[in-house]
Amino acid sequence: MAETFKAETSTSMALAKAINESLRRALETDPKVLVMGEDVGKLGGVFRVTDGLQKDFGESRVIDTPLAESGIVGTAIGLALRGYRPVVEIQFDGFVFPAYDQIVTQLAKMHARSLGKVKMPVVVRIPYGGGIGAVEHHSESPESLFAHVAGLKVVSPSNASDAYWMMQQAIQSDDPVIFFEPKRRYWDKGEVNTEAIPGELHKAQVAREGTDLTLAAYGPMVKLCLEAANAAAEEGKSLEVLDLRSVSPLDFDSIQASVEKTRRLVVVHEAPVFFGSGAEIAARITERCFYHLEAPVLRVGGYHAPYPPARLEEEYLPGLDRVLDAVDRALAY
Amino acid sequence: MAETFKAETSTSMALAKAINESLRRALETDPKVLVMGEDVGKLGGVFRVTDGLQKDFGESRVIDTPLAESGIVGTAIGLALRGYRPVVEIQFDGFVFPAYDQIVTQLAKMHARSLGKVKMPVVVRIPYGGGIGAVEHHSESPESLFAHVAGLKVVSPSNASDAYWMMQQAIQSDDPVIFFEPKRRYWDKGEVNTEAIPGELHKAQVAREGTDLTLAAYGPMVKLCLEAANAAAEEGKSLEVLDLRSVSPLDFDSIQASVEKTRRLVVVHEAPVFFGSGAEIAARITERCFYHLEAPVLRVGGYHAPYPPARLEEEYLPGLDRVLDAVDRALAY
Amino acid sequence: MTVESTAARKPRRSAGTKSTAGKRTTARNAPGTDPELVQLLTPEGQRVKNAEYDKYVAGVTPEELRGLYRDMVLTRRFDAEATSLQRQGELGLWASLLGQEAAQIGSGRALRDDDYVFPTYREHGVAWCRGVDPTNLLGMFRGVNNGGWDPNGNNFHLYTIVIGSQTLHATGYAMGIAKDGADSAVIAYFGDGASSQGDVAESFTFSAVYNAPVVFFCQNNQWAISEPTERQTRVPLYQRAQGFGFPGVRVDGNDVLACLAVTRWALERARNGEGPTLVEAYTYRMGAHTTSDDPTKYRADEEREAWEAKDPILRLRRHLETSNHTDDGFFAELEDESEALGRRVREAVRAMPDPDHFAIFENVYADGHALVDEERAQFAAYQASFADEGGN
Amino acid sequence: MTVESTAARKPRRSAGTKSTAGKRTTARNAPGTDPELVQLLTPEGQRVKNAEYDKYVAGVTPEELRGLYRDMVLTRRFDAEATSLQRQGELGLWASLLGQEAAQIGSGRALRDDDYVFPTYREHGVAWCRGVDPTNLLGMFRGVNNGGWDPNGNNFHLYTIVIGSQTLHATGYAMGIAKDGADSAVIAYFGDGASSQGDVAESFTFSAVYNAPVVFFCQNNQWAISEPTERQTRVPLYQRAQGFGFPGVRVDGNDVLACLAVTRWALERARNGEGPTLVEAYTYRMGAHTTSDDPTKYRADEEREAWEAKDPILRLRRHLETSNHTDDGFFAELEDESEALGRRVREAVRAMPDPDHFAIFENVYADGHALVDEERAQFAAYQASFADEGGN
Ligand SMILES: Cc1ncc(C[n+]2csc(CCOP(=O)(O)OP(=O)(O)O)c2C)c(N)n1
Ligand SMILES: Cc1ncc(C[n+]2csc(CCOP(=O)(O)OP(=O)(O)O)c2C)c(N)n1
Ligand SMILES: [Mg+2]
Ligand SMILES: [Mg+2]
Repeated sequence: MAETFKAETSTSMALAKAINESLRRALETDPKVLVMGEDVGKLGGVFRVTDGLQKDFGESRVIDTPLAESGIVGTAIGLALRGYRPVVEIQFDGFVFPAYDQIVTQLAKMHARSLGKVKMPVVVRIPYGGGIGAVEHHSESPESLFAHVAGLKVVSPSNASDAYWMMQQAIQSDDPVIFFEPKRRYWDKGEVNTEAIPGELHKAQVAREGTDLTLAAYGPMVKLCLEAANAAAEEGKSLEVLDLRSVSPLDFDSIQASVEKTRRLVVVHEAPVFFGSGAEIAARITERCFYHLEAPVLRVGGYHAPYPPARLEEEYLPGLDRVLDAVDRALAY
Repeated sequence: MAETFKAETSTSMALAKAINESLRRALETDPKVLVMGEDVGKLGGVFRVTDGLQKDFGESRVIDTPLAESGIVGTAIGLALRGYRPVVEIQFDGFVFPAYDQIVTQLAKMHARSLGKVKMPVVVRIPYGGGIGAVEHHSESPESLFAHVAGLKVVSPSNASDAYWMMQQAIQSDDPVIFFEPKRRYWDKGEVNTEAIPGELHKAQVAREGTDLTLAAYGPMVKLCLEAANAAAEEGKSLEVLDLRSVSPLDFDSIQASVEKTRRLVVVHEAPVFFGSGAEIAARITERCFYHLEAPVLRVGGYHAPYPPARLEEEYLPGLDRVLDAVDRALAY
Repeated sequence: MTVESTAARKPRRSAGTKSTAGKRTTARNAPGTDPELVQLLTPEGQRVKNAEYDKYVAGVTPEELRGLYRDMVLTRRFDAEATSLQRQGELGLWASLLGQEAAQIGSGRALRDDDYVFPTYREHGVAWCRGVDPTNLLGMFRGVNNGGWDPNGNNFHLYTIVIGSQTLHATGYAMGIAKDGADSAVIAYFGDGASSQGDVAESFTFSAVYNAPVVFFCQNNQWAISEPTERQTRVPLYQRAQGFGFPGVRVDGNDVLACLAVTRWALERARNGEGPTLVEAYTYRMGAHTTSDDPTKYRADEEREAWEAKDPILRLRRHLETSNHTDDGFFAELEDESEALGRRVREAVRAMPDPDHFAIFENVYADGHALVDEERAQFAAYQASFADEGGN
Repeated sequence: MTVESTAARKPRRSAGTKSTAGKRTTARNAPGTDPELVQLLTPEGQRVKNAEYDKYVAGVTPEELRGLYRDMVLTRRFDAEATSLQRQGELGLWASLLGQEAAQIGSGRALRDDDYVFPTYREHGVAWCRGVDPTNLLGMFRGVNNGGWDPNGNNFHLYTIVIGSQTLHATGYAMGIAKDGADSAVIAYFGDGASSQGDVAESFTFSAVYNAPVVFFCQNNQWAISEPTERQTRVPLYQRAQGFGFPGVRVDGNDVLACLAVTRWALERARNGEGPTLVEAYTYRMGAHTTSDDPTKYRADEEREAWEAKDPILRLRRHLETSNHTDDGFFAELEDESEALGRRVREAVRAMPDPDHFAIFENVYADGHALVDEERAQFAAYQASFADEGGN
């Protein structure tokens, strides 16, 4: 829901608060929904996303877990087998890897392995991305490593309204959903209409219309792309911004539709470019739009290097100038 | 070394045996080299790749480990810090994930984290890929999940000679190398010249010259591509086959040189196409060769589905017809 | 100024790997000689008293004993049939339970219907106890599916191949039982090799902290493929539990009665809200790891021979015979039943159809996925292109 | 026919999470009241006898005691300076060791130069003992590097943030020592929270099986961010070791002398080829988890106040004073030295330059990587394009 609603039921709230409200609603609506993770209880999570939930729903619904990510996801799988719908929190992007085996070999494959007999309605929440001046392992964007794995769905909202509704939909999904939360946008406010009927979870949305080039992004980079489109508009360039929202599946139809109009595409993400989402988008869109593209699909993202120390992250992360540079290069073809 | 040498020092041996000989040579040459893993000792590994090594080099050089992959890689890191050069075996592709955290957050990043003070000469051997009629988790191709991670090098030989020499080079490298062994080619024989001076580890090699289209592959798919090129030749089509050998780094220069000549590229791998190596190759080659390509880069690979039960793997894996179908589609542009 | 270490230099140690070599006997105490091993039937079939565990089998009738015997015999017959089907090329692989029948039947028969089982890939005997049709177990070994039965049909989860993973699923499931306020329990099977996996330790931690009603049932069959148990631990495995805050016990895994008793005790603890228990069933893998394995590479025949004397089926047969609980008719009928089972399994496997090609794309997701739809359609078109060429 | 379970239905359990609530006192025995807690100095500074461990500190001179005191005071001063530098915006984050000085100095001073340390992110006191320049520790918290010192310079590995990972590195390093036939030892630090990680359990398994000369030093500071130790275990953590086949001991982590003695004992075991040891230093995190944390959300002030009475520095000061091991001059000089250290650190941090932008591409690989070269070149061209616009 890139467009915001100003209905009676609409409130302005920060993205983190929108997720908090969405979790609250799920806990209220469905007694099978659980929230689990390190420090999600009294502390309310290190970003306060689960603030107040344990107080209101008790320790058996909002569960502080031992410090072991494989254990968190592994027991969530067991709880799902018992009929629960766990929403687990991984404290930071860089700490999902101890759980990677359970996610890839068990969570992702259980439905297929059981020939559909067993459902895996587990949401794995991961605050991700950089720009917050953190120490190592606290700023990564590992979405590629999940999108490549069949059986998982991977989404990332860019704004408060989407955060609220996509979380509702992720929890309702009978498939495991890796829910990447753009941590540097946690404090960004937006209108959330808790009555609006949301769009499909895996559909991209046009965040801004344009005619000369398409910028495709998701999560934290959507805001940057909107800023780039603003800046470009001052130079007389009309950029369309597509908020992809979902990384698996990718909404190629929407990207294709946009590219058939603009004929140029730049994909922006924080994750390293090498084997990143941009590669998959470029490959498939080039195949679909071979005769439409005036320029190769260009990619702006992280370098093939470990996420750098905080004082270098501005250089590492895509910024306004780097996006505009890619736009210029694409337009120069 | 796609070309084979028939020197005095050249012997015909199976790919698995070539790795065995290469490990033996490394153990003989450098007292710091260790071989570690589950069942690598008396049994010689489930594929006999380490056959006889423990007998000849003893239990303190060729080490049967507890059944814990994170422990295997984690202790190998510690051994490397102490000056050893461990070559660890992961028994099958699908069992690398318990070690994924140690590989991604520690092994890959230690050199950068220490500002170069600490080297990580660890080789992680992974028999990978399908086609052997195995049960679940024994036929996967997870190379994308390593190539995306900076700090790792990822290679895969396609023939016995390369297996021998690339292993020598991987062990000599001061960087961690994920060494994917094409398990279904373990029994394929080839000439190995143990005196030949090998080419660079991360350079692609032209396995067959051609003019109409380039087939790019690595590991188990090179043989298939050579077969496809043979079949196509009978129909009068001249296909160039590029054995990439290295997935990180990818030798884009060699691919580009080939594509500038043939103007068409099809990438073949067993791994799922979605977020696979083909995506990265397609994206970057399209950018580099935008005005040279007569057709979009096409990809042939696994589907976005868990590796299927053995009786379906023929349909799942790229086969001769699927490669030729892609060739026809590319030539039809 | 620093405080100097008082630890004086000592003679250099030999390489670390050697120092555990002498442990072999410690970890491999033969059953019966270990005072900590719970045993109710000696290898000769004699019933020995046990103050703690006798009460758990006090009510076992001769008929029930014959039932346990029948379970073990049929399980072994099924297992042998599967091994020979593999040799005939009908299966790609088989993981035999030969020698572990008592551990599996004893524990499996301790369960209630509402309990839930998380097996490894070798729990064919437990599956039998749960009422899973044995031919269902063969699908994954034949390569037609990755485990096709409905786990909720018999509260018997799918086989798990990634070593140790299922212990966490079991723990989570047990946490769910506790949340539901039910008094069911969960049993998680794993091997001696699996005990080294981090996941197993984490399942111990989670189950202890949440006091989850789960029984960890470790079949220590002395080998993890080619590695003896000393490569995994230098003390008996049942002792692992106490450091996590729950009891562990070692039972003679070739004694079906002892396995039944100890598992009942552990399940009772679970039902009473006393949390997890670790049971180490001390047994032996009489065959190869799987049909792909060659144990002559790594273990001596004598070891196997020594264990043959402790055979779980022979032991109960001797007990039945010396107790006059059976007549010849029983054994003869069972022989016939065995043969019939073998035949049924053989026929069922041979009749097992290959899956439809489109099965690749089925069940990847519960709610669908655009890419899977796209690839299915491409696959269909590609398949059709051959049909066109061939048929039209 | 099946054997029916004898376990009768029992009243329903309450939800699992509640049942451990009552364990709080067990796991949080106050130091001094636990018979299993090794203590050599009472909170009042009185030296108490200990038959087993006295010999490890028998030779400690008054000068050495003053040295330990000085180490703790200077470490605390450094830590306080770092906290205030964070408040001033000079650091992005700081993880304070406040309250854990005795555990770190006691264990750190037990080490020989050729021993090797694997710290978490909070071992500033151990770093001090190793002679690592404290300003080096601040680089990663300032965001100029991810841990810039040479681990081999002082045999002090880089800080590890992924909880538990370093225990495996320590084990591997210790396996290497054993292979080399050296008699050095390794010490691996980790927290109470970390004890739940699978990696830590695997390091216990590997070190036991290979009999590696490693001391696992767990600072149980009662909290893992907001979670009390009961969320990680329901029995004291030192007991974890025995199930892996090596001894564990709980030491008063606020008693520097006891920490010194127990660590020396454990190191001696390692040097003698007796393998791993687990030391649980029972202590308290007096401050927030890090400067980003707000402990008022989850813990009561009274708890902190109770622990203040057991302050490690105060305790040794009382001992020094009642033993007449010091004069006023010592404390005054130390005060000056502290201030000087604070000043030096402050100035060093403020002078710490931002890294060169190209540092992003440095050291990603030891032997280079074509893509890194390509991206570095693109980055250079991109940077240069601004220079052109601005400067030319
Ligand atoms: C994570 C993982 N690593 C390795 C393997 C390969 N593997 C299959 S069975 C096995 C040995 C298991 O030994 P144990 O746990 O004792 O069980 P057993 O086979 O004796 O019943 C190994 C190493 C695997 N399946 N999963
Ligand atoms: C794998 C992993 N998960 C989560 C975190 C986030 N985290 C950082 S410190 C911490 C608590 C650690 O507690 P403990 O081990 O007791 O050490 P202490 O901080 O008390 O010294 C957590 C959860 C992390 N760093 N690594
Ligand atoms: Mg075993
Ligand atoms: Mg702690």
